[in-house]
Amino acid sequence: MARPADQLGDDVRAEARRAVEAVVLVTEEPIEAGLLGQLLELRPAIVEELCLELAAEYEEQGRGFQLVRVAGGWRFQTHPGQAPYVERFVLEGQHAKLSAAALETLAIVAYKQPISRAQVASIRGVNVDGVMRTLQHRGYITEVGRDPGPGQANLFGTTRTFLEQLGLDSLDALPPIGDFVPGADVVEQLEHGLRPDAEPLSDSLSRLEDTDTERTAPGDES
Amino acid sequence: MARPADQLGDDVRAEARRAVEAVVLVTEEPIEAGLLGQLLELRPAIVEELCLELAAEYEEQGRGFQLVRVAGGWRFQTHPGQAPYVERFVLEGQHAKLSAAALETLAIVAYKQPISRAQVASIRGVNVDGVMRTLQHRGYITEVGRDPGPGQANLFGTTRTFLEQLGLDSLDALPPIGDFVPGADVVEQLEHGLRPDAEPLSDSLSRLEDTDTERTAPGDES
Amino acid sequence: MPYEVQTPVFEGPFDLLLHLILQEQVDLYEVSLAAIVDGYLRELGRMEQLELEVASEFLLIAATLVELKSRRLLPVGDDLDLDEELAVWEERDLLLHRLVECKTFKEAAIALQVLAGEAGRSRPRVVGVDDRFLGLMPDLLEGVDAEEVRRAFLRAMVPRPVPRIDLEHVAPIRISVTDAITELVEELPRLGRTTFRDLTSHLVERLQVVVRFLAVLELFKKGLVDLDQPRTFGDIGIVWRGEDGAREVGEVDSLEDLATVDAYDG
Repeated sequence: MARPADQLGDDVRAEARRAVEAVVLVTEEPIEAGLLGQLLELRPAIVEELCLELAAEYEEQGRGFQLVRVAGGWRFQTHPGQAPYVERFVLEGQHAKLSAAALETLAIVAYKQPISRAQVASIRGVNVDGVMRTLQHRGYITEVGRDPGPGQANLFGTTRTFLEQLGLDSLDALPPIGDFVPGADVVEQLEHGLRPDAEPLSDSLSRLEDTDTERTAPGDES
Repeated sequence: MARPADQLGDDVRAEARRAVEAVVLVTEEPIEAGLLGQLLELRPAIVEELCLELAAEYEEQGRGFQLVRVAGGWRFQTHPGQAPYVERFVLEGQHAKLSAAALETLAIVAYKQPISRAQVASIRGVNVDGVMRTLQHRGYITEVGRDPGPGQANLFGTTRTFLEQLGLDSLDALPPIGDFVPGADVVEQLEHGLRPDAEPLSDSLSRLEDTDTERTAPGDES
Repeated sequence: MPYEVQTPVFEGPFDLLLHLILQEQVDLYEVSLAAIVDGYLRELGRMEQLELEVASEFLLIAATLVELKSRRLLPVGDDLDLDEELAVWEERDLLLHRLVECKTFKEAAIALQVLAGEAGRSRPRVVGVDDRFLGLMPDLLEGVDAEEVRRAFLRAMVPRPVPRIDLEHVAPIRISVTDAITELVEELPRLGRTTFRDLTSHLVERLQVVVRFLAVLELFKKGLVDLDQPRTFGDIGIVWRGEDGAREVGEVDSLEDLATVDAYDG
């Protein structure tokens, strides 16, 4: 049950904070308090409170990362004060890689061209304006026309530079994607993800709920 | 330039810790202390020291994430105790389990590398082409050279992905193969099972009498 | 495909032999070569299709076993050729060695699996560099090949799983087809061509998806959208036919009487 903040036991609170830290660490896009709240069976307002608390803690402890609220969700990012180091890391080149998200955006344009920004966004499920601008700026994609439809949206395609960088003669040389059918593992994951009460979750939630029970997860010692 | 540890002022140390946190946050692969040291203008040994310090701090503060050394570098990862939450949220990138055949083949490559496909097959007693292809495709093994001998067979070894998937810092962290050599009792059992002429004549004769029984009773031999 | 697909129990001749010798964890000296040979031959007979390469390995071992068995059955005579005798022992030692090796790696494989299982409880952060730093990269495509682009595309096209969490404890959700139609009329003109999957990818509740589906059907009935579904169970394509969103809202009001019956309590 969602509880008001003052009824939140110390254990539950500590466990919820840990869960927030873990989940936000690995999500690629900012994650909404509502979604986090569903997972933890806590009201979004309480999740917001926990996130603010964590963010303040990181700041106070002088961490090199921050927990910030961006585009309606929470994410980890580097502290602005550390930007010079991140920049140096990026400039080293061979070590910094295009993020999986950016590469996916580029791949969608490559295989679905001509395609509008909105269409790419709808496939990726997030706003792609920033990445698309960067890719365009770097000369990997370019405007190739306009949608004849009502909005007359700009349509994008890949450039010669893109082909050269990949060592391809033409777009035809892109590896064929075939009749893409998700593998059995993917389907299973999807089912797992969509199943209303998968075991691990209810287990962990019940652990969250009865605070007195013996708690065995390694993260619990503190 | 690189400074020895004892000359590291508190400010420098705090700044270096922050920088480590920021850079490790944005790497997609474990980052070596050497590279971190280069970016921070510190000796790798000092970087290692700072990383260990941070890792201990996160553990002590009961964070939902960890700083760990894997495949020769440092990375952030979720705390194992938070697995139930993380698994529910992040379904992508989960690796399907390897079959028993694939695992055994992988174990042979891991401990005997560099090794040719034919050598693996001869240990397993079966054709391993399919399994080796799967392992290669999944990124666990790769061609690491060619046999200088007549056939110039491709030689295989394990990859960085292999280390990352097993959470190992290096191949040296693999448990020694000696741990898995069957004990004297098992070897004796195997030896006895294949003994051509070890039994006294009387036993052989009694065996001859009940030709079709699966086994003789325990009392009959000794 | 190697035969192991057909016989999941035994991963090759050594596996079978190990099993036959070690299966009975009883008195050491109960192990009988006769039983092993018989068991081995029986399993061999049971395998219907064998790859030539695999079969020859099985047969080689079977032959060695039979030879060992025959030695055991025959009283040892003085007339035996010493070379022959040595050869048999050599064969046996080789077989024994290979069995021990096979057993060793079987154990090692289990250890690797345990390690992987433990490591699998943690998930590395692979979010990468913030978009704001992308502009600095000397070459974005350094080290990226066409195959990687293909994989990224396939990854992007996999329908995104939505964490599905029991929401009963949260405030009851009231969803109506009317609300859904109003949303769609605002959304669709902006999207141009879209798919039902995309329209519903952010929805958590199955009921919400159902309601959206009914809403889309309503709009289709009214001639405000075109629908197509090239393949059975494939994506349903949706194209807005109305002039623009704002103008159609009035029309939606007239839909309301059709739709209000469908108000649900979540």
